[in-house]
Amino acid sequence: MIAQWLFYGFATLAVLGALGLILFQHPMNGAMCFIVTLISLAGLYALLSASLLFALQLIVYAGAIMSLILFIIMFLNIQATDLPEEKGRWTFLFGGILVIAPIGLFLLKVVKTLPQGETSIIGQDFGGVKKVGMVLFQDWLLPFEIVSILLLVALVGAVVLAGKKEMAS
Amino acid sequence: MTCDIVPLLPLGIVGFGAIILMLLAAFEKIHLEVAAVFSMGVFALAFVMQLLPAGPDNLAPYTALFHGMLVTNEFTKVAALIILACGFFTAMSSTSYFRLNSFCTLEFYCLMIFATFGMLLLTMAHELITVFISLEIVSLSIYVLVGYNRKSVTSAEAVLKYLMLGAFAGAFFTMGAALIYGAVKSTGFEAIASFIAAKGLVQSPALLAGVFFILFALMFKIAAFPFHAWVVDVYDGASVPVTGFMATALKTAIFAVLANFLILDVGLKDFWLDGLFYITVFTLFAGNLIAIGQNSLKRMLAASGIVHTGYLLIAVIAVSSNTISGHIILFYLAAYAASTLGIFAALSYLGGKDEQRSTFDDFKGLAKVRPYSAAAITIFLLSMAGIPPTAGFMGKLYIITTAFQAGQTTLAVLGIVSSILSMWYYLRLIISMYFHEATDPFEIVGSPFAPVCTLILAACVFAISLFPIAI
Amino acid sequence: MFEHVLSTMIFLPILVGLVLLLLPASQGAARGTGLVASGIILILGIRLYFGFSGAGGMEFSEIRDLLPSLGISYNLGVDGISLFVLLTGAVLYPLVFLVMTNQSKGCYANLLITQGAMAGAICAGDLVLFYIFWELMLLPIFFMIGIYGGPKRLPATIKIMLYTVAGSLLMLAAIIYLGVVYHTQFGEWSFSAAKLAGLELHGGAAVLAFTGFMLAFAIKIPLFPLHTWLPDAYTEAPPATTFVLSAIMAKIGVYAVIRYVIPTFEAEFARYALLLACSGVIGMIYCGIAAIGQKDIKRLLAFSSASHMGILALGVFCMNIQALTGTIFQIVAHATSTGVLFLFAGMLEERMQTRNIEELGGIARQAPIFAFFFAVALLASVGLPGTSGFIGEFLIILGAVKFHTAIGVLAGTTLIIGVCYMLWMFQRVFFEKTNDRTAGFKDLTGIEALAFLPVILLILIMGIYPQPFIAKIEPAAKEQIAFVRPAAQVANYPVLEKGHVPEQK
Amino acid sequence: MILDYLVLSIVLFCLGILGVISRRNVFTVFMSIELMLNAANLAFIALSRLHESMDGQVLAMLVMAVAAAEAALALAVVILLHKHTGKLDTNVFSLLKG
Amino acid sequence: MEQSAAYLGLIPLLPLAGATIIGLLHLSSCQTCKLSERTYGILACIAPILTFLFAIKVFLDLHGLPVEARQISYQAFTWFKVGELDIAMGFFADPLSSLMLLFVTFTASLIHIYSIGYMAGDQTFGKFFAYLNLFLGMMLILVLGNGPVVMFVGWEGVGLCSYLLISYYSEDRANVLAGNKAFIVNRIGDLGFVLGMAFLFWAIGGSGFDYISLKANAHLLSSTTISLVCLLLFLGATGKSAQIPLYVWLPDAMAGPTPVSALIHAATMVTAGVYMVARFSFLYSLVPTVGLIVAWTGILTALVSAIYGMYQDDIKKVLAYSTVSQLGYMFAGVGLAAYSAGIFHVFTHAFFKALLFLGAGSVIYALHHEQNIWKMGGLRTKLPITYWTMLIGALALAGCPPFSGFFSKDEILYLALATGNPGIWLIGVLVAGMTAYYTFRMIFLVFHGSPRDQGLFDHAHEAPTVMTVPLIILAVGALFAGVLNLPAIFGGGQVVSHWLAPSLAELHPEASHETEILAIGASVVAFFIGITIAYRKFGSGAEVPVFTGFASFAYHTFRINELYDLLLVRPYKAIGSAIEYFFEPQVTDGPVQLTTWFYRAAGTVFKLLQVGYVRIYAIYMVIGLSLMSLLLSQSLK
Repeated sequence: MIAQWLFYGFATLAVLGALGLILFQHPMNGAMCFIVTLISLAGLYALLSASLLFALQLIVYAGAIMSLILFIIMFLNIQATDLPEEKGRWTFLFGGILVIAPIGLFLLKVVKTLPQGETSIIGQDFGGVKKVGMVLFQDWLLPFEIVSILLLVALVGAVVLAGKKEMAS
Repeated sequence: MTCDIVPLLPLGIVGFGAIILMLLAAFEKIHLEVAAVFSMGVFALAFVMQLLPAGPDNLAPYTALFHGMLVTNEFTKVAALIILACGFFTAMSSTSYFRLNSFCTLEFYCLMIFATFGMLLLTMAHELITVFISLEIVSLSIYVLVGYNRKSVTSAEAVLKYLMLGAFAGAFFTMGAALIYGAVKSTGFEAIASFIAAKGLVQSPALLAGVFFILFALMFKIAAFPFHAWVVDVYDGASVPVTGFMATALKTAIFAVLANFLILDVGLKDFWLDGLFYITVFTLFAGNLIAIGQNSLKRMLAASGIVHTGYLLIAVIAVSSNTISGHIILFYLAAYAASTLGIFAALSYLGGKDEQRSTFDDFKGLAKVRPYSAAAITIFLLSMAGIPPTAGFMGKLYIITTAFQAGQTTLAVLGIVSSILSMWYYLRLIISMYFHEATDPFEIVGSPFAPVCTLILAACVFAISLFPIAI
Repeated sequence: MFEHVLSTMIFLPILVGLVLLLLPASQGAARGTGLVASGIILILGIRLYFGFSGAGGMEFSEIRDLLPSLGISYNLGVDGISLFVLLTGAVLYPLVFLVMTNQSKGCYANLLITQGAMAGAICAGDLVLFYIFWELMLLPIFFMIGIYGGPKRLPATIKIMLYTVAGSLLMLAAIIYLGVVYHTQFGEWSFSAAKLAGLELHGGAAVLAFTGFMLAFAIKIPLFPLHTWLPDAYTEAPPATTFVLSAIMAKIGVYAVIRYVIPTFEAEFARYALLLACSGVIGMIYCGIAAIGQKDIKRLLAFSSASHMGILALGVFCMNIQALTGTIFQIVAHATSTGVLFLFAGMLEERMQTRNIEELGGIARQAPIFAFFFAVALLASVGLPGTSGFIGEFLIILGAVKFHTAIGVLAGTTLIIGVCYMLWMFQRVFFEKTNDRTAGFKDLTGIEALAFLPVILLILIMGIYPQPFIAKIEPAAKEQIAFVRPAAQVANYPVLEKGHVPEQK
Repeated sequence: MILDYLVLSIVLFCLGILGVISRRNVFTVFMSIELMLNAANLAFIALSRLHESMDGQVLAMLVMAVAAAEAALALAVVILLHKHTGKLDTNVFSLLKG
Repeated sequence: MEQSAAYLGLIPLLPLAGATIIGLLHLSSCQTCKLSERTYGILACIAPILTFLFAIKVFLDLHGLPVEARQISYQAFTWFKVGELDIAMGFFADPLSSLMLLFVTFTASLIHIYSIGYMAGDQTFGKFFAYLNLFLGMMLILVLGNGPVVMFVGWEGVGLCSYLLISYYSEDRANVLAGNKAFIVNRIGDLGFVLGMAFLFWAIGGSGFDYISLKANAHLLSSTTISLVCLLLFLGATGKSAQIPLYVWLPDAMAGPTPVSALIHAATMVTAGVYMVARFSFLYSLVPTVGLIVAWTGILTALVSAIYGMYQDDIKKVLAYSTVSQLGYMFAGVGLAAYSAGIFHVFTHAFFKALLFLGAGSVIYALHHEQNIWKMGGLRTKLPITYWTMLIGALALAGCPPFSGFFSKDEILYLALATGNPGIWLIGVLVAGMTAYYTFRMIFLVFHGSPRDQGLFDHAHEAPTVMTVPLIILAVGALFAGVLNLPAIFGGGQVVSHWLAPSLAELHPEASHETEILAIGASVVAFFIGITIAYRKFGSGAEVPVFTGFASFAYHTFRINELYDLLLVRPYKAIGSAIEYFFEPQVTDGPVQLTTWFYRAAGTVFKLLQVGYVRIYAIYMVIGLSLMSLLLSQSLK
């Protein structure tokens, strides 16, 4: 039962955070809300017996990525005048809801057809570092390897795009 | 085990090449053209390696290690050849371009090779997350390439549009993969195929929805209607060699995935026929209608790229795994790649400093001053328009034949109609080049690479059309 | 060399043309090369004529596989029909190089390419091959009009190109459709015209495919109301191009209907023959009347050409041996007469710097030989007995009367309509008083006169003693008619029965 | 029960889409995309729990890595854009059109 | 049965060869050395004279044959043969064609000779004779052709030659226009001829399309077919022989040199229609109704043109209308199935009309190309030979007994009465009187009275011998030709009719002597009335009249030309311009332009959709996705 209540709590937080993200004018506020969402999600992962992912979500997402984003927001020193006016924001929001509704309803219809299952915590280190690590390095070696290439590309790319390196004249 | 290495050799060469170049980039003394030649060498070597006999069909190298996430066969092999050739010619023509436009650094080639690496992976990938990661490798490299000219606002705008929409579509891809995982309990193509064979697609809405989202992401990348709007702006904002590379190599890679996913391995196609039909028709016409209004060559070519996507989609709809196989798609891709790259190669040395010549009017009278270049461009345009005896004609012949054979008469006829419509803007450039007096001297500065490249590609246009006759 | 005579006739000019395009050459050298090349073709053509047995069926065939996976073959051959269309080009082409001295190098090269492509389209026995040549012959025309044409050439070029490409691409769809149907019916791929003729086609798809073919050819011929590209293109094109367009290329449209449409779509052809024949007749009258409203000599000739093409096309749709033979004969006859007229108009334009009929006059007095030749060609074009034009027109009208009385009667009006504008034009250009402009007109030189003489003689010979030609045409025409006759009877289309000829008592 | 998680995932996903199409602020847009990826991750993990296989978790991990890479690049682009105009408005960047 | 005679082919070939040789000589020498007129003249006269000799040979050969077998033919080569259509280039002579042949070559020879004098000093002397020879050659093909198609060659050929010769003085636009008119009007008739041939062919032509086979198979035809064919052929005849409604070209044809007029009116061209109807007598005799149409058309033409003739002031126009009028008689004759009478009138008419035209030419020559009779007068003394010969011609034309015209015309009028067509007869008599009036009006005005233009008169002089000799010969012919067919009532044997009988399918109506006498009497009375009025008014000089009312209307030929212009020519040209300026750019090209416009407009719309805002692009994508998911969820159920 506690898990149930926890789920609802986290879910509400996550949705509120997401709403905050898309409603707040200033990205800083949005980012803070988004962090709430991310942390709630981490909680949900824990509820789903994904302990490693719980940790990663907190460290990588809420920690690394979000602090990067926040850092950049601060770094750019965004003033209110830099922000877009977004006068028609509400029109777009409600229009957007109308447009998105079919997609959401379709997805809901779809997931209802999936088999139901319990969410109680599974023991035996399910979702733990060791087991997930075994799966990752045995079954998913190739994706894991190429992710490294991806990160390399991102690295080089970020350097090229944002770097201070003088351009060859 | 020994022969497993052969099909992966090109991949390895390209990967290593990229990393070596990345390391070399640290040394400031290395000249740009050296890097260009180096990357041409990498592509050429990989190309040659790719030609080596690769053993049995549908070989999954290192199955124990990779769990069948990579599969090579004749189809992937040819697709890889096209991609490598595109890379080679882009590198070749870019040297002239960067004589005139000075924003390049060594990382440019490095990223290009990385992108090629991703594309090669894409052709072989047989698992959704592998596809996703490969796609991201390709996309990320190309995002950077698009925005490479940091001084240019349009370039930045292009990368913004591409990155934002690309990531948006990528999110759908992951959601789709999640849904498929939910339905099938796996994301491997083989598992999906056997799941469908056992249960049927309609019985599992989650799978259906997952495939739907994944198709959307792929359709976005090939710019099918209504996901095409970005392509014109992005092509316009990117520098000429990048545009050429994107238009050809990337399209080839995505179509390889599409073919693998829809037809060859998973056999999902039949359910989507109706939907694809409408998408194809709209893609054909939207592309044409956008193209006629354009004044800029790059935008026109981008829009015509949408039309070619339409043709390729006809082929995707029409080919079935048991008859003529996916080679029609590849043939058309090769034909299209040769002509598109050719035009971009020509643009890269005719465009002038900072791409000052970009509209139809800027090329008025080119034939009077540079007859050979104009002739080559004409050949490329005619090939794109599908006029015999160019490669484009053979490609269209194959596609229309297959469409008729598959009973898609309407689609075949609409394809032809769109071909008629496309004459309008292809002819417009020819008319500009030939039927007006020259006002611009069209002086050529830069290395002879790009002109030579143009010439080779012009020859390729005919060679590709003669290729099926030769064998 | 002679076993590959057709290939030679196709590829020699194309290659020479391409080489000329690629290499820097002076205008004179280009003209000389063209003359030599077309001369060789002419010699080959004459040998072809005398080597042709005329027994019916294809001769000088060359067949080899081109693309076995789709059954596309390199299939050439001539029969009594194609022989004459082919020879028309071969005979007339050297004239262009002899007479048109002021064209530029590119124009000569393009002319050669066109010649080869046209020969290919005429000889092709494989539909895909035919399509390739068909498109190929348009390209040089496009460039010639666009680069070397008159002041309003741009719209004219775009129009002709889009119009004809639209037609031919739809034909491509139809061709491929036929190939696929053949594959499903016989289990093998083939695009050979002879094999496709054996297809059983039914229903709406067959009609659509038929439409695809007919559109392409109707645009090229051009049949009313698809002729609107013609006046502009003919007027704006350089003289040599106009000549090629009117004298040879338009005929290939008619020829292609006979060669490719009749055998394959016998039922559809029989069903729509009446409609198409009406279109031919209406076009003849419409363009004929339009010609009288013209002030530009080339435009007048363009409309006249369109008018005659209406009659020519009509001959095909009448589906009897007289009309069909007449059509094929008329293809040659009209090519020679109109060709000469356009060449002369081109010479007038070159020498007088005007095409306005009102600004000319009295040339007969200045240049009697020129006027005489012009008159002969003109008379042939209005179908005066004793010239080549009569035989064809007479046979077509005869056939048309059998096909449908009303159409026959209307077709007969060509006798009147043609003569009206032609005489009016002749009067304004050649008669009346000379003015400052025409006073300087020089008559044909000896060489020019000698160059035209064979064609003029041909016009007369074909009028006076046409039987040798007809004897070679008739067997082939019979073969084509044989396709239609059973179809028309079996399907019980009211076509052959409907010949409103007074029945015998 | 799993359904609840999936529904939440869908809600978040749709909110992400909404963010992308209704906002002009570059940061918000990129974070909305991250939100969508997170929604997908939630689905992965929920389904992993459903199937009681850890593949889903691994997949989520890989997606996270990709998201990180993407974020890095996105931020680089933001910096680039900011350098050019000092604005974060996507509508400012509409030089290429027509 | 038939005799083959290769020389038949030679007859048309000779003038054609002559034309070719002269033409080539002319063309090759026109720039540099001019050949002398004498050379051309001699060259030109060889062919007609030789053909005349051949014509005599034909006649003799035929004469030597038994009456029923009087046919000789020669088939040169297969002209064209397609399916059942088998046309030979063949020539054929029977009594009818031999008679035609005789007088055609005879008058043509004389006209050739005369032309040497008349055309002296012309710039393009050679060209003229080339045309003349060609004209003769075409006429001979027309006469000798063994079937309708070969006849059509000559038929169109004479049309062409008339065009060339009428517009001979091509510097003047009016002349060329006259030539155009002749050709075009003839072409209208030719359409009838061609269609007639086509119908005939599809009815019975399959088993041979020459006269002999057609005649043999004519019984297979239904009467509707025959009527149709005959009417169509008659349309051809009206064009060639200048009958209502296609006579308008003939008066304008006077624009050509006078010998040409003589050639057209006397020997060639206009008689072709009558000849053709006679040639097809085996068809016309089967459908009397059509014959009546022909006859009435003829006699009305005769009446109308006689009215015109009374008011003309151009000497050649008077003669031209008289020709039209006489042709009307001929058609009345052949229409009433009195073919031999019609042909006989052709025969006599050839003499006197050639004579009159050549005489008129002589006058014009003398007066330096003055053709207005109101500027002449009193020329009797200056041009005696011309006067006397023309007088003979005029008397013959006016039908004064015993001149040739009297007999031939009277024969027709008698037969009109005999076949029970008093209307035709009555008009015929009236026209006879009018003929006498306008003929002698001309004679009086030209030769009698006092000179009206002293300057012209003073310079007038008689023509050279080369011109007067033909006049005299023709005068003899005009005087005595009638004797050949003297009817029984005058004790004659109707030689011509009997000679022609095997060729023609003639009806021989029985009529009483009283009828015959009545006919003769009426004609004679009419003649005298006509000549008397003419003498009263013009015998001793008259002033230029001012035409008012009906006279003005008739002087302007009932404004028929203007009417045709208004009804046919102007609408035709107007439609031509309308097509060029309205239909072609707006209507026929309309769908094309509309398509292009639509295409461009759609292009603009799509261009506008490319707004450039990335968010909007995302919205497009989402809308697309949303619609598709809507459809998908429908299909899920």
